[in-house]
Amino acid sequence: QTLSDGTLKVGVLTDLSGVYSELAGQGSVKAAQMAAEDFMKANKAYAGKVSVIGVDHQNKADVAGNKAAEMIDRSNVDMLVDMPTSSAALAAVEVAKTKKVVAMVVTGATTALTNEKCNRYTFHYAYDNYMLANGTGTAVTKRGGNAWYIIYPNYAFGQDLNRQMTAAVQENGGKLVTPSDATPFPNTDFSSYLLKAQSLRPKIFGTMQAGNDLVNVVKQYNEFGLKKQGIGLGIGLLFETDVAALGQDAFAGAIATVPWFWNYDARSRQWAARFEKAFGKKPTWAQAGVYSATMTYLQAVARAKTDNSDAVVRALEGHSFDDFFARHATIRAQDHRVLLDVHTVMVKSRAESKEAGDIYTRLATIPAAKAFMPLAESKCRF
Amino acid sequence: MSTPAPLLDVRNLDAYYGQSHVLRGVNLHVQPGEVVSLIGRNGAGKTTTLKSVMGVLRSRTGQIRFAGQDITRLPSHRVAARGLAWVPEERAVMSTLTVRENLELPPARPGGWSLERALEAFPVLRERGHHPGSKLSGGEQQMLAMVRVLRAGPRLLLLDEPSEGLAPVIVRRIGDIIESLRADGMAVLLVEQNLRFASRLADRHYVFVDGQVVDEVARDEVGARHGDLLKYLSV
Amino acid sequence: MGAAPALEARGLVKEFRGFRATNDVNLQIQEGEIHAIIGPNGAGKTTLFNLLSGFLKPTAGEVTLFGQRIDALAPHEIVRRGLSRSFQISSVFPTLTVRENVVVALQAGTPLPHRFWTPLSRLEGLRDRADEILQAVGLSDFAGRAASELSHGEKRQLEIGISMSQEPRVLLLDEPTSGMGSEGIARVAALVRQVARGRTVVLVEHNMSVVAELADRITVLQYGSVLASGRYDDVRLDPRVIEAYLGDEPGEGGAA
Amino acid sequence: MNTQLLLIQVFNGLVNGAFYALLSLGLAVIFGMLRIVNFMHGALYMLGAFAAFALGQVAGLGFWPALILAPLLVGALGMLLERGLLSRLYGLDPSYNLLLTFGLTLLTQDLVKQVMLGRFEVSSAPYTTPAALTGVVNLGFVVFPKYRLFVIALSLAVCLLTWFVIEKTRVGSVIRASTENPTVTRAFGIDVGRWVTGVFGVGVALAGLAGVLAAPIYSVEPYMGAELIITTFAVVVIGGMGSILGSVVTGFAVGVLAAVGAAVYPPIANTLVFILMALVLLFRPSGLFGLPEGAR
Amino acid sequence: MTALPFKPARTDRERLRRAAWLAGLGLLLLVLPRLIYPVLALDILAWGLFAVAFDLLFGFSGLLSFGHAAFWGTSAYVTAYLLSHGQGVPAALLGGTLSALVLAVPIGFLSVRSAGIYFSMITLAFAQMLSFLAQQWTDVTGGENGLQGFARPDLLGLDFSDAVTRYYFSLAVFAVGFLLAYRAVRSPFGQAQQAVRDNEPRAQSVGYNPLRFKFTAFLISAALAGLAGSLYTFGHGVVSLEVVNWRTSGEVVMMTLLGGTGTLFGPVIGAGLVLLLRDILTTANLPVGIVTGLVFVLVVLFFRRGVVGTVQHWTRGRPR
Ligand SMILES: Nc1ncnc2c1ncn2[C@@H]1O[C@H](COP(=O)(O)OP(=O)(O)OP(=O)(O)O)[C@@H](O)[C@H]1O
Ligand SMILES: Nc1ncnc2c1ncn2[C@@H]1O[C@H](COP(=O)(O)OP(=O)(O)OP(=O)(O)O)[C@@H](O)[C@H]1O
Ligand SMILES: [Mg+2]
Ligand SMILES: [Mg+2]
Repeated sequence: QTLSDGTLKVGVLTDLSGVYSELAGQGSVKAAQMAAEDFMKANKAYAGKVSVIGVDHQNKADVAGNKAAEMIDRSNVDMLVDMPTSSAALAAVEVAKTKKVVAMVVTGATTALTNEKCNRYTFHYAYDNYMLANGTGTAVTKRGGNAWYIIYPNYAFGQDLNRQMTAAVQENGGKLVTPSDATPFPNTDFSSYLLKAQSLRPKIFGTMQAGNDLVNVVKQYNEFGLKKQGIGLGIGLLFETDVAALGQDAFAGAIATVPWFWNYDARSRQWAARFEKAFGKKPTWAQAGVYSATMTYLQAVARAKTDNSDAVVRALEGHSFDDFFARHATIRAQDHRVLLDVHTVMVKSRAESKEAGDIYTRLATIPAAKAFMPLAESKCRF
Repeated sequence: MSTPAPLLDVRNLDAYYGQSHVLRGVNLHVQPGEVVSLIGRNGAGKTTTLKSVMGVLRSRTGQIRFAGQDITRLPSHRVAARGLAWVPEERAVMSTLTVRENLELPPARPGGWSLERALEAFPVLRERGHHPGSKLSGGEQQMLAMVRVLRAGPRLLLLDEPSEGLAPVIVRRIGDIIESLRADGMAVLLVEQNLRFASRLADRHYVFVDGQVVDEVARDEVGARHGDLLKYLSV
Repeated sequence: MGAAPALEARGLVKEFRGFRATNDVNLQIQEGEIHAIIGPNGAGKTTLFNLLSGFLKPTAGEVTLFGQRIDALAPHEIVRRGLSRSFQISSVFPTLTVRENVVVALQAGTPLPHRFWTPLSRLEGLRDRADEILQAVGLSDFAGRAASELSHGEKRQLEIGISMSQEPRVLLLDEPTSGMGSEGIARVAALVRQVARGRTVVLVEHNMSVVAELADRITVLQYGSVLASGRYDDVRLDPRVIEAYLGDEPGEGGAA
Repeated sequence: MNTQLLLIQVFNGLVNGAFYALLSLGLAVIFGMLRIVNFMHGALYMLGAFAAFALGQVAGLGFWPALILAPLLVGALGMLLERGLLSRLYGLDPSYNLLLTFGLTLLTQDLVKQVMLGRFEVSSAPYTTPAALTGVVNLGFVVFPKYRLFVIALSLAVCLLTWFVIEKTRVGSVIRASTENPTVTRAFGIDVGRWVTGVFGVGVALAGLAGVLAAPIYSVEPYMGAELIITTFAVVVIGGMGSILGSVVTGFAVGVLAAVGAAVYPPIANTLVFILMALVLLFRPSGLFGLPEGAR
Repeated sequence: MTALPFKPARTDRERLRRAAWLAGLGLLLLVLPRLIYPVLALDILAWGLFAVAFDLLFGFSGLLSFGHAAFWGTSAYVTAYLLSHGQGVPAALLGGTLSALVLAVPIGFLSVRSAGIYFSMITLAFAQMLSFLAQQWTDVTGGENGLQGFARPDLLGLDFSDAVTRYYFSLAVFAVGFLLAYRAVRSPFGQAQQAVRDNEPRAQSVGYNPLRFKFTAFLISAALAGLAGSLYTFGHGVVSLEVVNWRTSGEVVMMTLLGGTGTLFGPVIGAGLVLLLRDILTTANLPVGIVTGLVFVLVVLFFRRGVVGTVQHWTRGRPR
């Protein structure tokens, strides 16, 4: 084994203070540390050689770029991981590209990472827009939710999500009762769309909003009593933290797609328990994803027997594996999309949950091969 | 013959603006019902004296007693509550308030002028009642500033150049008002440039030069010492 | 027909929400004249000045400066045509030093202020001129002080200094001697006399001795209208003027 | 656009307008009288919402007690801030007030976030409509949530009351005088400091009230006031600073206009307020109800 | 205004002091990339110039713009656009600067007619408008994905992929911008500016057109902010919505204040301090908002003169 400077250093570039700090944040750093320890335990040759640093990019693209460069130049980081928010992720992978360092984006969602902005050293783990919309659109429509009214925030992420969702609904025999409506972003008041939904009576009210906008939509969905009128809720992007922010009951019955949740099965539970013991909170899927991504990278180094990025990338490309997070996973060589099984879930009401943090009922699992954008559609050219 | 206790007694007053030392050891007093004037060239320290008494200028040393009590340390709203009122030289008519609101601004106290009486004194203020203060002419502002504080019924009135910018007829009216206030038992400490006006009203004059009281002239001496006074006022 | 008057107002009217502060004022001021405007408080003197100097737009009527209409111009444009004014309530630049107050006024008449690449040293000449002006208004000792630190009377002096530094062809002074002691009044009177050589001065004054001493002609305003106009000695005896303005004891107003 | 849709948007707009009105009224009271630009207003709105939540969690109080108590708490906090911090800046350029409250905004937002995370493990607060006001009313042309109608009515009432107290009593003139010339006002025997504190408290309490009212319908999170305050600033500029009533009228009017505008041409929704502002400024630099030039 | 007005150097001693400041600052900037990470040093230059531009308006005209991000951001985007469309670095910098200047014409026209806080709010609102626009106009701005990975073609043999090279090139540009600001302040124009700020009607009555002065100052300031914005893009190779966010406007205010309003040197130092603080916070695990907010509050309450202002205050003795 040859390590350029005798050590392997993982840089967790994340949001330690802003809106994504609950989703990722310190928990991501912890998860990466766990991965490093587990790896060293399993690979004695690397004992004492793997370390993790966590850096706050403050949700600013420029800081993300700067810190990525500085971590690489000054702290000799060999790999970057996590990177919430699209602009920060894109800025960081751009730097990683020029410095030839492997970057594994877990919490950044933009499909640009495996399309027009893809590069040889960047991998997209966990989720992306396509997978979210495709999963929910397919699952819900197949379950009979075949008449949709969709609203989406009018910015790139929302437009993208709307496009994918519409396609998914239509491919599965569903229809839109009216063309989707773009809502301002950010926005607090969604009453006019909810009133419109009230009069259109679709089976599913699809919301592509994220974060606070989503919380607003759902709050007002309940206020306007749409659920009582039999209009279901399909959500483009749902984090565990959103459910916590509004309370489970407000979301009860809503359907979304997630890459992972902690009580999916025994393997997941086992890891989640370890994480909770170490960190004090249940893991989010983002944190679990950071563990998995870090581990995947480290194992690639072990296989390649070097930390030379080109060699590691070769070891990663086409690699198939299966861990508690990434089921039936393959790393697509052509665009570096990490393919894994994803799950369509329905939020449980408080009464339905059996234990603390038990918020999802799994409706379906979409196999890795079908969950993500087909290679044929990818615009990625290395 | 024993003089009654002074209403206002200022001892050894020194005052500062930042580092510049403006008043040096000023001593003066005002008896109840007395009209006293401060005269002196521009920049001699007359206004500063009034501000110091009122507690508006805080950086000062010495002692200021009013009706036998030490008011040196009091904030100006407490000074006002004791029965002092001040009409500043820049008049300070509130531009965002109408004339009427301006008049009703100081808290009315027993013995103070009624709104009616104030409007009676200067009928033009009634006509302009709903105009914003800033739109009054210079002289109108002067009239307003003067009657405004009378609502609080002060025992001592500090007047800074009340005749400034007023037409001769109005100057005379102001003089009459001061006379009538005196008749009501109010004392007045008056700053004036207009010596003729001051000498008609004041019982005594303090002459200020460079922040010090250099002379005191009683009413009956004014005629004899007219020359001296003029000398103090010009170079 | 001689040359156009230095300053002329024709049918000037100013209404404030239905209230006529200036009511059909006609005024002709000849070049080189010292003209005093007197009148009771609130007669509309300052309003008239505001109309003449462009700070207010007349409701009706016109103003001409050496035959040219100026009533539609902004104040700074009127200044450039040679008419400058002082304010009844002192208006100075508080954070600038006394000298800079004057320098700023002096350089306004030059193209300098619009060149942001010109070094400040180009102002040296103006600084000397400023010192002369400060000498004339009696503020030499205060040149380096911030204007906000002046006493009331001192500010009045600076006010005049600023207005004079424009070297205007027509100078409007609004109560130049108010707030000044006898020394200041004498100085201002002398100054006005000196300035008036070859220039036109219009002043509002309540100090009758100053008016008597300086004015070639006077105009009396009342309720926004011209009550009387003419030589001081004639107007002084006009019973209407005595009643409205002077009161029955002539000479009461003004300083000692 | 048909009349029904128009009517619906008017109602939606009135709800938004109710919040604009309460907030811009608070801002106008504080600015118009104290010359303080309270950038913190949005953060205090947020605190109002969180106070309602906290009162429920900690003291078990429901919506109705919170509706009274939360604004009082926020008002009290505002008075403390005014006494302790803002009062140190009087006599300086008003910009410093803006800057101070800007800093306080950053501070408060993250402080709330940390406290929430520490105590409840989420930074947002779940809050639901009070039982008495859940459900919808059939207005004929539309089925509208009861609670929203309540918001419109209450905020209208509070705005009018505030306006009445300030414009029709001596309160207004004392405060304006204190702002314009504190030295002389004090010398009249008026304890300026106390008045200023009181008025600041009232203005801020209005923000707190808006916050409580918002809690059941909007996401309660630490940054909920950040964008809103900027829109409210625009509303205040449109209305002009001169008139208390103006801020209320403008608040509601802008709410309605923005809602109708957004329905006509959706992409404009977020910028409409600012476009309105630019237009108003072009024709009336001092705002619709502001005092015209020269009132300084 | 409590900002220390920029006094023209009257005595030799003051001239000397000024020269010392200039030399000190210059020296510091020359060695900066050796002291800290070069990309951070690049940031300090860009933000420093931005703060100087802001100070030109606030410190010297008394106009507190709370929307300067509009100019900085617009220029940043335009520069990125030009670079990614094959333009060279000089053309991109110039284009960015010009775009800010052009934008400043309507915004300035509408806003300088208002004073004080009104002005702040109006500029804030305009910037907000622009920020919504940037969000929607994804073709040019990349929306929330931002722009990155555009070329920075070599110029006269300078290889701009090297951060240190970029730094020294930027330093030259910075120097030009700074000197322009310096000149503008220490000129009759600067003094007239101060007069207008002090007392507008009086300034008008001696013959100044206040609007024209404020407008000119606004344009100069906006153009410099634009130049700074394009330096930022050039330095980073990244542009995101953050550049037009109101927080950016707030940040530049803080930098200026911290360094010393109306001192021109101060804002550069303030920018340095804020960026260093921000950099420390990336690894310090402290809540960013609380720390920055606290710094802001403390500076306003106890340290209004800022770093340079305070030092000047000491060395000069009594103010004025
Ligand atoms: N902007 C305005 N709005 C309403 N009324 C005004 C305005 N300006 C002046 N006035 C009124 O017009 C009248 C004339 O005012 P002006 O200031 O011209 O008087 P003046 O002759 O200069 O008096 P003084 O000698 O007291 O200075 C006054 O009664 C004043 O109240
Ligand atoms: N705010 C201030 N800061 C510094 N110095 C001041 C300030 N106000 C006044 N002074 C100075 O204090 C001295 C006394 O001023 P004061 O105002 O008491 O004079 P005054 O006798 O009232 O003169 P005037 O007749 O001109 O009003 C003057 O030399 C003046 O320059
Ligand atoms: Mg005085
Ligand atoms: Mg007048």
